Amino acid sequence: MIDVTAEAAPEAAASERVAAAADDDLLLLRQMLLLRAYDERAVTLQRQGRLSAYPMFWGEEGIQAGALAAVRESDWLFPTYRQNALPVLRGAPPEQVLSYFNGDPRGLLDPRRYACAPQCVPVATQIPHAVGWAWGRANAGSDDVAVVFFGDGATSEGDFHEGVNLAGVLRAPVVLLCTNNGWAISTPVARQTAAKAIVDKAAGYGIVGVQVDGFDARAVRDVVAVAAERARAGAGPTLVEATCYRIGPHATADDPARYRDPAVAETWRAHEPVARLADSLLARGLLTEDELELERANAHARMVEASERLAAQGPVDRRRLIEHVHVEPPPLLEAQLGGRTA
Amino acid sequence: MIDVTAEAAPEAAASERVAAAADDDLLLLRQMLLLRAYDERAVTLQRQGRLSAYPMFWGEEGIQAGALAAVRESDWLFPTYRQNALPVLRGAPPEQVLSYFNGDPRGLLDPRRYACAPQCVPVATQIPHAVGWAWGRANAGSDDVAVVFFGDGATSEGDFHEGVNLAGVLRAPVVLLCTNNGWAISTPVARQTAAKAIVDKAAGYGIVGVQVDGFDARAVRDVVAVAAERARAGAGPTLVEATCYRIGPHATADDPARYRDPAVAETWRAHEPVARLADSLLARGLLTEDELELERANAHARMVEASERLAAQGPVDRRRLIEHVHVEPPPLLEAQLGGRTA
Amino acid sequence: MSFRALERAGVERAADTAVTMVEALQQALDDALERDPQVLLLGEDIGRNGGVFRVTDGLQLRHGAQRVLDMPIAEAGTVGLAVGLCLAGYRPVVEIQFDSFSYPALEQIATHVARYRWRTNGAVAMRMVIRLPFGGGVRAPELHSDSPEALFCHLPGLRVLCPSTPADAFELLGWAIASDDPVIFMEPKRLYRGTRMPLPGAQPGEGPPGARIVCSGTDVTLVSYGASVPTCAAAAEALAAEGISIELVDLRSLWPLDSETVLDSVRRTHRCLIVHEAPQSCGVGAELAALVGEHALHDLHAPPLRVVGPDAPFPLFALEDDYLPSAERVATAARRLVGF
Amino acid sequence: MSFRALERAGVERAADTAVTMVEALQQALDDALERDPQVLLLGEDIGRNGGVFRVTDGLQLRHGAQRVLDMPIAEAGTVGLAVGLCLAGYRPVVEIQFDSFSYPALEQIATHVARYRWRTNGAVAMRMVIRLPFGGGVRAPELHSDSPEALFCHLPGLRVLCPSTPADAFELLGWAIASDDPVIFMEPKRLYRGTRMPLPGAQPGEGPPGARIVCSGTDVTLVSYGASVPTCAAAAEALAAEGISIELVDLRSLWPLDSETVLDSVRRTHRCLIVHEAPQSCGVGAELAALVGEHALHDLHAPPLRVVGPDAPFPLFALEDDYLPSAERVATAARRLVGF
Ligand SMILES: Cc1ncc(C[n+]2csc(CCOP(=O)(O)OP(=O)(O)O)c2C)c(N)n1
Ligand SMILES: Cc1ncc(C[n+]2csc(CCOP(=O)(O)OP(=O)(O)O)c2C)c(N)n1
Ligand SMILES: [Mg+2]
Ligand SMILES: [Mg+2]
Repeated sequence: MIDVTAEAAPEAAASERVAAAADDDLLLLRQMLLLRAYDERAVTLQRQGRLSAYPMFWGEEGIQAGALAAVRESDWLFPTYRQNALPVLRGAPPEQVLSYFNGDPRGLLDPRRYACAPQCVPVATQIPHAVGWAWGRANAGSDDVAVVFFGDGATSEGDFHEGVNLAGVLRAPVVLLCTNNGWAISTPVARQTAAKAIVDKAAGYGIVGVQVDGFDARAVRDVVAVAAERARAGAGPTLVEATCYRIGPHATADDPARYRDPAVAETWRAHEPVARLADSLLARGLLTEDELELERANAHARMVEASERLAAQGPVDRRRLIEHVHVEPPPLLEAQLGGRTA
Repeated sequence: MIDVTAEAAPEAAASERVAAAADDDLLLLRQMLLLRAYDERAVTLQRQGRLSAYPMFWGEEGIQAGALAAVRESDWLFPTYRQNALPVLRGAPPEQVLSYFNGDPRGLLDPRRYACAPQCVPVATQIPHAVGWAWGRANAGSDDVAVVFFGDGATSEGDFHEGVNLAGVLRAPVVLLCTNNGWAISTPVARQTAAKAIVDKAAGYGIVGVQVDGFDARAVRDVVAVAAERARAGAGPTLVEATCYRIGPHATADDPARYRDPAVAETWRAHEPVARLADSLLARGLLTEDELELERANAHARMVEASERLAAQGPVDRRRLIEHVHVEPPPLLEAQLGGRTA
Repeated sequence: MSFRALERAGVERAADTAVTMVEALQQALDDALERDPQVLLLGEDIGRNGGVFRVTDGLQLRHGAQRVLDMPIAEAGTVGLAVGLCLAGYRPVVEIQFDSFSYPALEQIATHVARYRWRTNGAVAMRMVIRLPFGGGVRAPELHSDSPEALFCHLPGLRVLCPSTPADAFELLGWAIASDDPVIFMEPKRLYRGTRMPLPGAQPGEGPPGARIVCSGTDVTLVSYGASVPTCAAAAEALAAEGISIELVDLRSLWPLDSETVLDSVRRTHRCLIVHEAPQSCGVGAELAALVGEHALHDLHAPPLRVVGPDAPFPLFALEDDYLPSAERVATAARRLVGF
Repeated sequence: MSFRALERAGVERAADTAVTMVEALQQALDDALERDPQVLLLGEDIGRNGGVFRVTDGLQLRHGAQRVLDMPIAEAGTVGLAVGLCLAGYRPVVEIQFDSFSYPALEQIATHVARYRWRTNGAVAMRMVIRLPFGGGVRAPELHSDSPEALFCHLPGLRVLCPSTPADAFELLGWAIASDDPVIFMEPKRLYRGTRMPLPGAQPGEGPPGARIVCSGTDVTLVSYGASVPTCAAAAEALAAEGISIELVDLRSLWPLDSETVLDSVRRTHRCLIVHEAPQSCGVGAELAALVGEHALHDLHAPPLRVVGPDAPFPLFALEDDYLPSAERVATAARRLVGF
C-alpha cells in the first residue's frame, strides 16, 4: 500500500506535497495498526497466563504514533508503562518488549538503541529526566529534542511540577506531552486537579501550552511537530495536552465497572483513533478496504510470530540478580549471590 | 495613641467607619513596629553572639502584620523561619521565640496556644499541612481558615505544587500567601521560574490568584481579608502574591554582596512598609511624630526586656533529648540516654 | 465485602469466621471508622475502587466520601495533608499504593510525621498510620516489590509494625490507629490472601505490640517478620523432621524491637538466625544481629546469621524466587548453625 | 578562593600548602571540571554565592554558568535532571545544601539513580555524585544536622563515601567523580574548616576506596567515619595514656564496607567499638557489629559495642553536645571492653 517512490511521480510541487502528506498518513496508520495489534496481542497473552499484569493503551495509538511521526529518529522519547510499545515503532522486537511483562530482564532495552528511555513506573519521575537530557544535548550543540509522555494523573505529582518548571527555567528543548485520558486508575481527572484544563498549567511555568484532540492522530502529529520545531529552534518547551478517554481498564487487573459506568466508556469507542484515521483515508480514496485488511493482517501476523519467539525464550540466569547494579559486582554481592553475608 | 472607645464618639455611621479604619491602621502600625523592634533586636543579639544564625525579615513586616490583621484569632497561621515572630504578634513572649535561635527547645511553642504552626524549615513542606488543617476544620463544621506563608523560592518545590493542587481539589479554606521578595538566598526569582508572575500559577490549580504590593501593609490586609472571607464562605483557596524585595541578607550568615549589587538593594529601602504606613498616618493627621516616637520606644523597650529574660534562661535538661519523641520514651530511648544500646 | 456483609448483622463477630489478611485489615479499618469519628482514610483509589488490593472495599460507601478520601497521585502532598489533619485533631490512616511509592513522601515522613510531637514539646501528636503494602513474591511489576521498612526504623520518631497473620493484622492495625504515636504499618502483600483464620475480639491490645513466639524450640532461635514468617515456619517443620528444634519469633514490631523476647530465646537456644526479604546492609537483621552480639555474646554457640535479601534491587519477577529467602536457604543456614 | 588563586599559577600543587576540607573539595571539583568537559555541577546557590559552605566558590566564574548551574529549590527535580544528564553522557555532581534536604530527592535516588544501570542491563551508567554536607556540631538550625547515610547504604545500587580529612576529601571526591557508579558523597560539615593538611597528588586513586587505619593498636579496634574520627582519635590518645592501645579504623566507604580491614583488625585486638553520630537502629554501626559477630565471633573477647546517636531526632543545638558521641563516652566504652 505504501510505496513512496511509486507515488513520487512528476507532478506539480503542490500535488507532490499532497501526495507526500498522504504517504505520511498511511505510514502513520501503519504504525497505529502495529500498536493496536501489539496491544491486543498482549492482552490475549496476559489472559492466557503468558504475561503478568499488562497496561493496555487501546485508544491511545494516535497520540503515541502521532508524536513519534512528528520527530526525528535521534530525538529521545521518555515513555511511561502506557507507552511501552514505543520502541517497537522504532524497530525493537515486540517479544523483547513484551517479555518485560513477564518479569524478564531481557525485556529491558538499551535506551541508546531506540533513542527511548525505559518505560517509567513511578508516576511523573521521568519528566525531569527528559528535561535534563534535552538541556544536556542542546548544551552539547545538538538540535535533538526530547518528547516526554505522562498522564493526567501525573500532573498531581511534585516531580511533574519540578520537571516542567526546570524546563521553563532552562528553556530545555522538550515536548511535554500529557495524555489526558480522563482517568488515573479509578480517579477521574476532576479529582486530580481543579484546573479547567491541564494546559492551563503552562502559564505558571512561563511556557507555551496547546491542547489537541488525542483521538486525532494527524492533529497530534502536527501539534507535536510544531512544538518539536520550536524546541529545536531554541524557543523552549511546550506543554501539549492530548485529550482522549481511557476506553479500556487501567491494566489487566483493573475492573472499571467498580468505579465508572461501562456504558459511558462504550460511547467513547466510536472516537477511537485507528478507525478514525483509516476511515478518513478510505474516504479520501487514499486507501482501499483490501489494503487496509492486508495491513491489519500483516501487523497481526508480526505479533503472532513475536508471541512464538516470546514462548521460546529460555530461563533467566540467576547471576542477573547482582549484575549491572554496579560497573562490576563488588565482592559483597558475589558473596550474597552465594548465600553469604560478606 | 490608640484608644478605640475615645474615638467612638456619637457621629455619623460613615465617619465611624472612617474612624474605625484609622484605628485599624494604627493597630497595624503598632504590630509592624513590634516586628521591626523584634527583628532589629534579634540581629543585634546575633551579632553579640547571643543567638546563632537568624533569618531577618526587615521590610516584610507589612505582609506579616497585614495578613494577621485580616484574620481572626482562631484562624491558624503556617509560617516559615522568615515569619518566626508571628506568635509574638499573638502574645507569645519574644524571648521564648528568640530562644529557638539559641537552639533551645523551650523556643518550641504550643501551636494551639497562638493558633500558629511551628516555623517550618524544609522549604514548602508546610503548605500541605495548612491545606489539611483547613479542610479538616471545615469538615468539622468550623469556619476558621488557614493562612500559609511561603517564599518565591518555595514555589519551585514539589510540595508547593502538591499542596496547592490539593487545596484546589478539596476547596480547602486556605489563603496561600507567597512573599515574593525576589530572592531565595542568592537565587533571583527569574532563575526560580520562567513564569511572568507567581500569581500566574493559580489558573493551573483552578483557583483564584491576586497580586498585591507587599510593601503596602494595608493593601495586603485588604487582599488577605477578601481571600479569607471567600475561604470562610466556602469559595475555596486564593493564591496571594505579595511582591516586595528582600532588602536585607537571607540570614545573618549570608553576604549578599557576593551575588547582587548592594546599591540596588539600597534603592528598595525607600519602599519599606513601616515608614510608609507611618508616613501615611502622619500625613493624614491620624498620628503625630511624638506618638510615633513613643510607640517606637515602647516596642524597643519591650524587646530590651525580652533580651534580658532571654539571658536569664537556665540550661536545658538533657532528658529533652528523648522526651516528646513518642507519647512516652520507649525503654530503648531511656537506655540510650544512659549511654546503652538496648 | 461479602465477609463484612455477613458481619453487619450481629454485634459480636462469629469467632469461627475465617478471614484473609485483606479482610482482617478491612475489618480493623471499618471498626476504627465506626468507633472514632476522628478516623479518616486517605489514599489513591481507595474509594469506589476499594484500593488496588481491595483493603478498603466498601468503606467509602459505608462511611462516606468525607471520611474515605480518594487522593490525587501525590504521596508527599497526601502525607503532608495528613499532618495538617492531625493538627486539626483527626486520626488519618494513609494508604500508600505500593512500597516504593512511599519514597516521594519520605521528606514529609522524616521531617514532619516523625518530629511534629517533638517539635511542639509534646503539644501536638501525630496520630497517623501510614499503611504500606510491601515485599515481593506476587509477580508484581518493577518497583512494586520493595521492602523499605529499615528506612523507617532508622528515621527517629516513628513506630514500625508488621503483621504476618490475619489475626495480627487486625490487632496491630487496631492498636496503630488508636496509638498517639505515628505508625508505619508494613503489610506483607504476599500474605494478603494466602491464609484464613478467625479474628480475635474487637478491642485492640493494651501496650505496644511485642514479638510473638510462633513455636517454641530449643536448638535455634529463628527471628523474622512479615512474609518471611511462613517461610521460616516451613523451614522449622522440615528441620523438626531432622531433629532440629526451632524457636520461631515473629517480631511484629520492627521499631522498637522487642529485644527482650529475642535475647531471652537466644540465651536458651544459643543460636540465632535472622530472616527477611529486605537487603542486608543496615537492615532490621543487622540491628538484631548487633543486639544479639552485644547482649548475648557469651551465650552464643555459633555466630548470629542472616538469611536476607542481597544488596541489589528487587529483580524483575522472573528471578524473584531466587531473591527471596526460601525455606531451603533458611534450613541450610540453621543446619550450619547447629553444626558449629 | 585565595588558596585556588595561589595554585592557579603552577601546574604542580605545592606539597606544603595546607588546606581545609572545604578547599580540598573545591580543588577536587576544580580539577574535575578542568579535566573532563562532561563534568557539571548542579545545586542551590552554588554559583556566584559559591554554595552555603563556599565549596564551589569561584568555580562558576572560572568554568562558566553552563557548567556550574544554580538550581531552583527543587531537590527531586535537580537529581532527576542529573539522571537525564547522565543519559546524555554527562557526569553531574549535585550539591544538596544540607543533609535533610536530601529527603525530597529520595525517590529519584532510590528508583532512578540507584537502578538506571540495572534497568538498562548496564547500557546506561549513572555517573553521578551527590554531595551531602551532613551531621551536627556546628550549632546549625533545626533539620540542618541529620546523618542519613544509612538510608543510602540500605538502598541498593549506590556507593556511599565519607572522608574525614582534607586529603581524603580530595582523593575520594576525585575518585567518586571519575567512578561509573553513582556515589553519595557524605561531607562531615563539622570538619569543613577545622584541620589543614597538604593535598596528595592530583590523580584519584585506582580501585574503590577502602578503610584507612588511622593508628595501629593492640587492645581495641575503634571503627568510625566522618566527624567522629577526630573524636575517636582524641579518645585513643587519652586511652594511650592509660595504657590502652587503640587501633583506629576510618571506614571512608560506608557502602560497600571494607569488612576485610575491620575483621582483620578485630581478629588481632579481639575487641570492637563502633562510633557514629547517626541513630543506632539499622545504622552503619549495626551492619558492622553484625558482620563482626558473624565473621569474628570466636575471636571476640568482649561484645562489639556501639557509641552512636540515640533513636531520637537530632536536637536543637543547645543539646547537641549531649547527642553527639564524645571522646569521653568513647573512652568509657573502650575501658568497658578491655575490662571484660
Ligand atoms: C509515585 C507513584 N504513585 C503511584 C503509582 C501507582 N500508579 C500506577 S499508574 C497510576 C495512575 C496514573 O494515571 P495517569 O498519570 O493518568 O496515567 P494513565 O495510567 O492514565 O496512563 C498510579 C496511581 C505509581 N506508579 N507511582
Ligand atoms: C527542602 C529545602 N531545601 C533547601 C533549603 C535551604 N534553604 C533555606 S531558605 C532557602 C531559600 C528560600 O527562599 P524563599 O522561598 O524565596 O523564601 P525567603 O528565604 O526569601 O523568605 C533555602 C534554599 C531548605 N530549607 N529546605
Ligand atoms: Mg490518565
Ligand atoms: Mg524569597
